[in-house]
Parts: sequence; structure tokens; C-alpha cells
Amino acid sequence: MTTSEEIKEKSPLISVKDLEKHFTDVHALNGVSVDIYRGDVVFVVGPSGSGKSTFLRCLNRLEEPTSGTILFEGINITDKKCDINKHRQKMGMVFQQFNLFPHMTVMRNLTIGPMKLQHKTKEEAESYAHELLKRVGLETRADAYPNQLSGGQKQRIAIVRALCMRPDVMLFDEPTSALDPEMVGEVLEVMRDLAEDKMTMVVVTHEMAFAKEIATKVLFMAEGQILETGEGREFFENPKTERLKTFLEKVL
Amino acid sequence: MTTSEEIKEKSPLISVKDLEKHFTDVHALNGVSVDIYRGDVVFVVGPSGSGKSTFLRCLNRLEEPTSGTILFEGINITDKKCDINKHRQKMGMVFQQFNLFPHMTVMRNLTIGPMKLQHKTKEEAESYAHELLKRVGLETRADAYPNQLSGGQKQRIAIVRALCMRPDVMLFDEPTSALDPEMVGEVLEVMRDLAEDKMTMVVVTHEMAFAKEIATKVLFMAEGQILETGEGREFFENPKTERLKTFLEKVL
Amino acid sequence: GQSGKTLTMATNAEFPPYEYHDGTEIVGIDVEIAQAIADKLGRELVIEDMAFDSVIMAVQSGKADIAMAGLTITEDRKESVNFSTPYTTASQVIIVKEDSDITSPDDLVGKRVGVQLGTTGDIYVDDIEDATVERYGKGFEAVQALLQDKVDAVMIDNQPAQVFVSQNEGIKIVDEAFTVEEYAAAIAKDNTELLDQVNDAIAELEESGELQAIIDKYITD
Amino acid sequence: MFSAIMDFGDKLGTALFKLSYNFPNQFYLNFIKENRWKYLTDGLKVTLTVTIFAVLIGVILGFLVAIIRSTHDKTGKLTLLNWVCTVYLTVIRGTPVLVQLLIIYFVIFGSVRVDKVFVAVVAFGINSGAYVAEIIRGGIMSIDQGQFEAGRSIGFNYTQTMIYIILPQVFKNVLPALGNEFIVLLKETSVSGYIALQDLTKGGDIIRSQTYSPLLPLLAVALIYLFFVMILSKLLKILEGRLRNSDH
Amino acid sequence: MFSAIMDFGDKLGTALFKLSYNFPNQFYLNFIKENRWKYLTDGLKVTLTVTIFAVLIGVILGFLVAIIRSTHDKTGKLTLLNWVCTVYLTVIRGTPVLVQLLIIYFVIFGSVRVDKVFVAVVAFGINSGAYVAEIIRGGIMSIDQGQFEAGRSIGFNYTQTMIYIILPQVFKNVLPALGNEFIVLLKETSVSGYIALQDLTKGGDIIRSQTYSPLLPLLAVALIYLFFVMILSKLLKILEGRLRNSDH
Ligand SMILES: Nc1ncnc2c1ncn2[C@@H]1O[C@H](COP(=O)(O)OP(=O)(O)OP(=O)(O)O)[C@@H](O)[C@H]1O
Ligand SMILES: Nc1ncnc2c1ncn2[C@@H]1O[C@H](COP(=O)(O)OP(=O)(O)OP(=O)(O)O)[C@@H](O)[C@H]1O
Ligand SMILES: [Mg+2]
Ligand SMILES: [Mg+2]
Repeated sequence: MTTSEEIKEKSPLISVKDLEKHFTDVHALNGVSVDIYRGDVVFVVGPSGSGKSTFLRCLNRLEEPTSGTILFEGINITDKKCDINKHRQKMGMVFQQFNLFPHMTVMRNLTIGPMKLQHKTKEEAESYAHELLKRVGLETRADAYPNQLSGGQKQRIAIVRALCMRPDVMLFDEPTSALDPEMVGEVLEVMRDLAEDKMTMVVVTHEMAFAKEIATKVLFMAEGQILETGEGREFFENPKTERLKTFLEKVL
Repeated sequence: MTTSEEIKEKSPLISVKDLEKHFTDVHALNGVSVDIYRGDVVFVVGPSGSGKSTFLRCLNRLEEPTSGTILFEGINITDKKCDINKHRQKMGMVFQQFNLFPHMTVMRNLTIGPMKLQHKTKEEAESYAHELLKRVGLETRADAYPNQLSGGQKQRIAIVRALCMRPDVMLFDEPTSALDPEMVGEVLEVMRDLAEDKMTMVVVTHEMAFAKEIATKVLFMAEGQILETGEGREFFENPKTERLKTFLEKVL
Repeated sequence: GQSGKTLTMATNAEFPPYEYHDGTEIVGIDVEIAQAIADKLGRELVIEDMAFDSVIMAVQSGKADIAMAGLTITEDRKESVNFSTPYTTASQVIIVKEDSDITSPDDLVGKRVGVQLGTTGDIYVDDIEDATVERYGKGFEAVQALLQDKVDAVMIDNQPAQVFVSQNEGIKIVDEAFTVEEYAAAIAKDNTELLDQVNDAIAELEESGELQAIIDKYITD
Repeated sequence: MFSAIMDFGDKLGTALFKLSYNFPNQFYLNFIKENRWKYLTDGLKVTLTVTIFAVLIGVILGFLVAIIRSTHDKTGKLTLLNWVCTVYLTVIRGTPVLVQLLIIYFVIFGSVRVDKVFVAVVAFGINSGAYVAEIIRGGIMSIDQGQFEAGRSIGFNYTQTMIYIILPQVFKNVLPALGNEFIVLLKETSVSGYIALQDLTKGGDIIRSQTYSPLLPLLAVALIYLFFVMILSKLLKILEGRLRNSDH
Repeated sequence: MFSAIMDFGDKLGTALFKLSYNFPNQFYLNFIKENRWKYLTDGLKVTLTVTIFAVLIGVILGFLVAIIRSTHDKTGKLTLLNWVCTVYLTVIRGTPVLVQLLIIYFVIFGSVRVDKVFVAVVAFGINSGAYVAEIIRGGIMSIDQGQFEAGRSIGFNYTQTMIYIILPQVFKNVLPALGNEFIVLLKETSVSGYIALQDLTKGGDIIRSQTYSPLLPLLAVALIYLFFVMILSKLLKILEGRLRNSDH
């Protein structure tokens, strides 16, 4: 017999079925199904325009799927009746362009969510934010405004902002592609840390070396479909489809 | 005795001496001296903000140097009295952001310079442009407008635009950093071709692998100065200064 | 509010000597007559200064109780408002430059004539063949245009014309008067009570000689 | 017409000569005598009062309309209100403010006896609201879509995202444009003489009607407007500089 | 003031009722009788004439000023001309167009008999030029600096770069704003009645002065403006769409 804990362990955290997304004249997602389990570090790779971002953004319904279902912690969040705002609190998101709130200090960026949405006191919210800031090495910048930070610092703050909501999964959309090469490392470092802490992560990226290093699962997307799935290192070393082979040759 | 041809071969094409550039509150170039010979493929590398672009842009006086001299083909082009427009025709420039003229077709982009400045007939200008377009594999796009091209295609056209003026040196400022990774290759290919044809080139880039492959000379800049100079492969494999070592570790 | 403590008079205070700005006050024949009427009615006079072409509408719409603005009785206007008994007569005259060849209304044919929009002058000139009418918002602007040779003549009521001519060199009134007409106060059609009161007051003022005294104070021939 | 132009330099010269020769007299006549300068100062007071209150109404109205319209654009809700706003914007931006002023005075407030300053404030306020609405809508649209997405991705709903994330940034961005709207209105109220409101321009008109000399009164009026517009522009530049340099 | 507002809905109701009841009579009186509609059509002709020519002058003047100013900004040359342009911009943008119109009519063309349409064209053209200049300058500044550098790097001098590279792009970018300037001017010319020019608004005024009924003449005038503004806006939208979709 399995305990309920075990069932929880074994049932996927996110279960995507037959996801379709049509834009006015583009069929961006063409039947995507995948299960993501707790602790998974899923990398999504593929050529430009293949639907990677669209897929990621459908997961928390920033993009409204045209059809298909997404179960998150067992609840169908594509159901119009569910309160998506509640679930989004559990799904941290990190954007290519950081999207920090420029009119707030770093600390305010980190605490406004917990305070307004989870009714934390200012003290609670700030002390947790401080803890996380320390982890990413930015404890001294709490009173800075986003414009006073470098790109790498901004992105680390953006990650902390998402973590402050104590999410169950973190979604990353090319978190390092807007960064100067010298700053990529510091952001990857933070993501590596998170992965070691068993945070569930879904990462869209072009950083193949990084994916190879920490991915537990890699999805190769092309033309709105998942063409190949593999386990980390294996995926890169033994591509099965011709398509993936050509792709890897180009980008590695 | 040396013939005048031999002197020409041996005297540098561009000779930079004690170049300084002050912006209002930044000392961007702090005494740069270097000689560039015909057929040289010079790569300029270094951390962000070290003055690489400023150096390159001073070479054709897009940026006005504060002091120092630049001899180009023996003529002091930092002299206010020289007609810089004449000399710029001999120095092709390729920008990170392509800077094609969006209101003209590709062909017009390529021919306006030769026709208006070198008084070529339309036929002459177009036939040479066609030849070069063929070399970069874009002979079918002559009637397209820049917006109809991909980034890689745009940059190849930008290179051709500069070549149409039959320059003696080509200046590149991070020609691939605005490109999607899949398109970098096609632009590097064209540059490799040019190098093989013995075109004199000065290239600012972050593409270290490429520099290693084709550079005849590499300049390492930091804080407005050239800290280290080396010959292609040697430069990367045996860095002499600590500074360069750290830099190479970060970016390779 | 017809029955209020105030009597609101609509006028266009750029029409001397009937109404014009003097310092920060509006004064003139109409103003003093209105004051006398208000005194008799036991109401406080309030003056609303507005464009001339608006004074009748102001009475019609209730914005003012009474309009006194050198207002000539015409058939058209009678369709919109009631008029009190006239309190003075006036005539439309022509002002020209001293060296002008215009000597009678007949000479206006084909000329450029300045008037004040909506005045009786405007109405008459409209009927002159080929004359170009320039309708200014204010009487003095028409005169200014004449001084600057922008128009050949100005048609306007007699008394203001006298004032304009006395204040400016180089212009004169053509001897022959164009028309003769009567000024009266305009009152809303449905306010016959006020009309009666005003008529009574004017009659009393006329009898006592007060009316003539006011006019004489401003017009000295 | 062309001989007129040829003539014109000549006459202008003469006029200027006369003026310089006559200046003390003219100055005395137009401004000092009978305290005529008071028409200008009183008129200025009216002009400033109307402008200030009209801008207030305009900003409030503009914010409301802009929020309704953006909400409709982004969520598809508020269809009826959005329709009302669209009609309002079309009509107000499609007709001259002078005509609006006349309609409000003679038709809307036709048979009500109401303070003319109030009428002008209402007319210019309603007019300004339409332009402010478009400024603010532009401000909302110019905020990077990423800001909106970042807000939503944390779990804020539409309204919370507007209040905490978008509007504070919009307000900062449009502040200079709102300052500019004040300048625009200051000049636009010059037509209120049409409803016989004694504003600054009308003050000059009254002096002209008494002295028959157009030059000095008109010049004085122009200079006063210019003075205020320049002061306001200066303040606006300082404000913009501050906003640009501030880190938030 | 506030009881006035309370009152107001009531009175407006009554007025509208009266109108609907009286409409045929009122319509006959204001438009048909004595061919009064002619005041509107004649006025419209004047309004359109003034607007069209003023825009033409404005665009030419604006281009000149903008080029002088940008050249000064980029090269430091043309100091004197730039100074003249700055004064022109400051004065024109610092004073109401109505005051400018009066000054041009009564002072500048003081003792010249000159066609009033011409005066209005000059006044509104000069006024418009100042605003157009800033539109075009904005257009020049909005062209990516890289375009300028690309032109210079090929070997074009300043003037050649302007003519071949920058201005063609500027013109395309500012075309919608110039169209909008036409709309702005169409509405602004409504004040030309002040110099006794019989434009559309004044046409309505004349009818009002004869019929003493404000509603219909004002409404008709407003509708005519609205009609033209809407048509022009529509055309402008189409133009903008075309420009956006074109590849060059
Ligand atoms: N909001 C949108 N409206 C219309 N089409 C869109 C929209 N967003 C994306 N698309 C289209 O959907 C397709 C998939 O886009 P998506 O951004 O998901 O690709 P991607 O794999 O993330 O590419 P990249 O690596 O360039 O970020 C593309 O053709 C894109 O043009
Ligand atoms: N137009 C300018 N005005 C003021 N400062 C400038 C200007 N251009 C460059 N700088 C400053 O000069 C220094 C050198 O800049 P430069 O662009 O040459 O660096 P770079 O080595 O090309 O850097 P990157 O790799 O980021 O392109 C920097 O500190 C930069 O901020
Ligand atoms: Mg993407
Ligand atoms: Mg650079």
C-alpha cells in the first residue's frame, strides 16, 4: 500500500495534456503533453519561434491556452472558474527582461507580493527577503532602486522576488539572454543552487552547457511540438532524431 | 635599396599614436598606440566598457579623438583640415545593429554610396553589388527591403554595403552580438572569407573561438588601454598578464 | 429668478455712451436708466456684460431679466421678446474718413462696410447691393478697422458714432442720417409682470424729467 | 495682396517710429490713465482661476476615461462605459473648444443663471479631460507589457496590478505632459471673451476699446501670457530633469 | 452655483422637449428662411481655405526651422539662425493664437488693407509652423543615431546624410503628425471670427444674431466640424496603417 505522501510524490506537480495555442495567424503550440514532477529540473530547448516561451507562459496562464488542460497540484487551472491568481502565487516566474518594478526599492519589490497577497507583516516579509538576498549575495542592495543595479544583479533580484512567494515551481524564460557575458555566470550560479535545493524548475534557455550540467529532463521543441525528450546529459550526447542532431550541431 | 612598393608594404596602413578620448565624465581611451598592416586581421577583446568600441569608432572619426594622431595610408586623418569624408570611403564599417537604411531596397542600400560619392553609373554600381551579393549568398534578395530580412541576412548586407565602396580596411563592432545564435554562423562565414582574401580587418567581438581561429593579432583592452597584444592562437593559449587570464577564464 | 431681489440686465458694454467700461465700472445712459428702474422696483441692479448678439438670447433664456443695450425695436426681435415703451430715439449713421467720397447712404453701393454683428446697422447694410459687410464683434473694432483703412465706412447708431468721432481724429459722420429708430428694453415674452412694471417706471421717469437729465448728461450737442 | 506685402515693411517702420516717439504718451494712455492696468491684472486673475480649475477637472476626468478605456482594451470588460467614453472623446476632440464653450454657455446652461467663471471652468475642464485622457492612455500603453506580466505572475489581479504597479509609473511618466496641458489651457482660455468673461485677453480688448490704440494693449497681453508660459515651461523642465535623474 | 447644477437636468429636459416639439419650425427659421444655410456653407469654404493654406505654410516653415535647429544641435553651426528660430518658437508657443491673430491683423498689417483670408492664413501658418517644427525635430531625433553614423561611415557629409538618409525617414514618420496638425488647425481657425472673417463658426454666429435661437446654429456648426474631423481622422488611420505595413 502506498501512503498519501507517496501518492503525492508520485503524481506529477504539473501535468500538461494536449495543449494547443493559436495566435491570430500562428499555430504556436500544437498538442503538447508532458508531466513534471517535484524536484524535476526541466530544460526546454529548440530553435527560435518553436513555441518554448509560449509553452512556459501557458503554464501559469500568462498566455491563455486555446485548448488542452494543465493540472497543477491536481487542480485543473485551465478551468475558467478557478482563481488563477491564487495558483500563480505558487508558480514563480523569471523573465528575460527582469521586469523589476522600477518605482520601488529592491526590498519593496520583494515584499509587496507577500504583504499584499499573503498578508505577511512587514517584518515577516522583510526578514525572509533578507535571508534570500543573503543567499544570492545582494544583502547590501536592499535599499537600491532597480536602475542602480547591473543586469546580473537585477536578474538575481527577480529570482528572489519570485522565491519570496515561496513557490512550488519556478519558471524561467531565457533568464540570461539579456545579460552581458560576464554576468551570466552569477545568475546561473543562483539557479544551480536552487536546483541543488530540489526546487522544481522549468527553464527555457539557449545555454546548452548549463542544461547539460544540471537538467534532470530536457524537452526539445520544434514547430509547437515536443519532438524529443531525454534525461540531461544523455539527451545531448545521444540525440535520437535527425532534427535534434542538426540543432545541436548548430548551437554547441 | 627598397622600392617604394616595398615601403608601402612595410609601412602600416593605420598607425595610431597616443590616442586619448574623454567623454564628459569618462576617460574612455587612455593612450592607445598600435600599428595595423595590410592584410592584418586584428581582434579587439576586453571587458564591457573598456573602450573597444570607442577605439574602433575613433579610427574613422565617428568619435572625435580628444588627442593623439591616426595616420591612415600615411595621412594624418585627425588633422581638422583633412576631408574625413574622403577617407571614410576607404574604411568600411559594420555595426552591431546593422544600420541598414530601412527606406531603401537592398540594392539601393548597396549602390547609393558608390553612385553619389564615387560617381559610378547605376550599371557599374549594380553589377559590382550583384557580384558581392552572390558571394554572400543573397543574390535573390536585391529587391527586398531590410525589414524583410533576418538578422543574419541584414548583417551580411551591411558587410556588402561597406565592401561596395571598395575599402582598404573593414571595421567591425560586435557584428554578431545582436543576432540569434542560429544566425551567428552565416555572418562569421562571410568574415572568414574576407580574411582569407587578405582584407585588412579590425574586429571588436566577444566571439573568442572565432578570434582564436582567424586573428593574426589580438589586442586586449581594459580601462581604455591596450594591456596585452598577441598573435592569434598564442594570445589565448599563453596569456601573460593576470588580468587577461582572469578575463579569458570568465568568457571561454 | 424673475422674482428675486435683483434685476439682472444684459448688455454689451462696448457701446458708448449707452454702456461702456469706465475704470472698473460699467456706465452709460442705459445703465443709469436701468438703475433708476431698479430703484423704483426696489431691486438691486446686476449687470451682465456679453456679446451684443447674445443679449436677446440672454433674456429669452432667463439668464437676464432685462436687456438694455442700445436695442432698437425691430419686427424680427419682437418675435423673440417683448419691448418696453421706447425711452429714446436714435438713428443709424455712417462714419467715414474725412477725405472719403461717400456722402450719402447711396454711395455705399459696392463698398466695404464695417458693422457690429447683430446690430440694426448689420441688418440694413445686408440689404445694400454689392456692399461687403464686415461684421465685428465690437463697435470699436469696426471703427479701428476704418481708421486703418480696412473698411470704407462704418454704420452704427448715432450716439456711439458721436463718441467714436469725438475720440478719434480723421473721421466724420456723413450728414444724412440713414434711418430713425427707437431704443427700448427687451423683456422675456412670458414675463408680462415685469414688462408692466418697467413701462410704469419709464413713464414716471419721463414725467419727472429724470430720463432727459440722464441723456443730457452723456450727450451734449 | 503682394503690393500690400511690399508696402508693409514701410508702414511697419513708420509705425515703429511713431511708437518709439510716442511711447511715454501711449504708455500713459493705455496703462496708467484711469488705472487701465487693472483690466489686465483683473483679467489675469480670471484667466489663472479658470485654467487651474479646468486643469483639475481635466486631470480627474482624463484619468477616469483613460482607466476605463485601457481596462476595456486589456480585459474586454466595461463595454458600455467604454462606448460612452469613446463618444465623449470623439465629440470633444472633433469640435473647436470655442464652439463647445458657446454650446455649454448658451445651450447646456441656456436658461440657468450661472457664474461665467464656472461655465468656463466646466467647458475647458471637459475639453481638457479628453486630451488628458489620451495622454494618460498613452502613458499606460507605454509601460512595458513586462511590468504588467510581472505583476500578474506574482498573483496580483488586474486591479491590484494597475494600482500597485502600473499607475504609479504612469503618473510619473505623464506628469510633464500634464504640466504641458496646463500651458495649453492657459492659452486656450483666451477665447473666453466670447462669453464676455473678462479674462486677460478681454482685459486688453477693453483697453483697446477705450484708447483705440491696438499696439500696446495687445503687446502687453501677449507679454503676460509669454511670461507665464515661460515660467511654467522652466518649472516643467526642472521637474522633467528631476524625474529623469531620480532612480525610481 | 450648486443649486444651478441641480436645476440643470430639469431645464435641459424642458429645452430638449421644446426643441423636439418645435424642431421643424426651428429648422426652417435657422437654415431655410432667407437662405440662412448659406452662411454655413460660405463659412465652411473660408474655414477650409484658411486651414489648407495655413498648413502648407506651417509645414514649410516647420521643416526649415527644424532643420536649422537640428543642424545646430549636431554640428554647432548656424548659431544666429538658431537663435532666431528659438525666439520664434518661444514667442509663438508662448502666446495664444488669438492674440497672435489680433496682433497680425491690427498691428502688423495695421494700416494696410489686406484680404482677411490672407491675414488668417499668415497668422495660423506662422503659428502652426512653430508646432510643426517641434514635430519634425522630434522626428529627426527619433531616427536612430545609427542611421546617421551609417551614412557618415560610408563617406556622406552632413548635408548628404540628411538628404539621402535622414529626411526621407523623418518625412514618413511625421506624416501622421502633420495630418493631425491639419485637424488641430481646422478647429483652431474657429477664432478667426474675431477679425470679422466669416468662417464657419462666425457663420453660425450670424444666424444666431438673426434668429436669436442658439441651439440649432451651434449644433450645426459643431456637427460640420465633427464631420470633417472624423473624416480626416479616418483617412489618417488608413494612412498610418499603410505606412506601418509598408516595408520601407
Ligand atoms: N503574442 C503573440 N501574438 C502572435 N504571435 C505570437 C505571439 N507570441 C508568440 N507568437 C508566435 O508564436 C510562435 C512561437 O513563439 P515563442 O515566443 O513561443 O517562440 P520561442 O521558442 O520562445 O522563440 P525564441 O527562442 O525566439 O524566444 C512564433 O511564431 C511567434 O511569432
Ligand atoms: N557617447 C558617450 N558619452 C559618454 N560616455 C561614453 C560614450 N560612449 C562610450 N562612453 C563610455 O566610455 C567607456 C568606454 O565605452 P565603449 O563603448 O568604448 O566600451 P566597450 O569596450 O565597447 O564596451 P562594450 O563591450 O559594452 O561594448 C564606457 O565607460 C562608456 O560608458
Ligand atoms: Mg522565447
Ligand atoms: Mg562596444
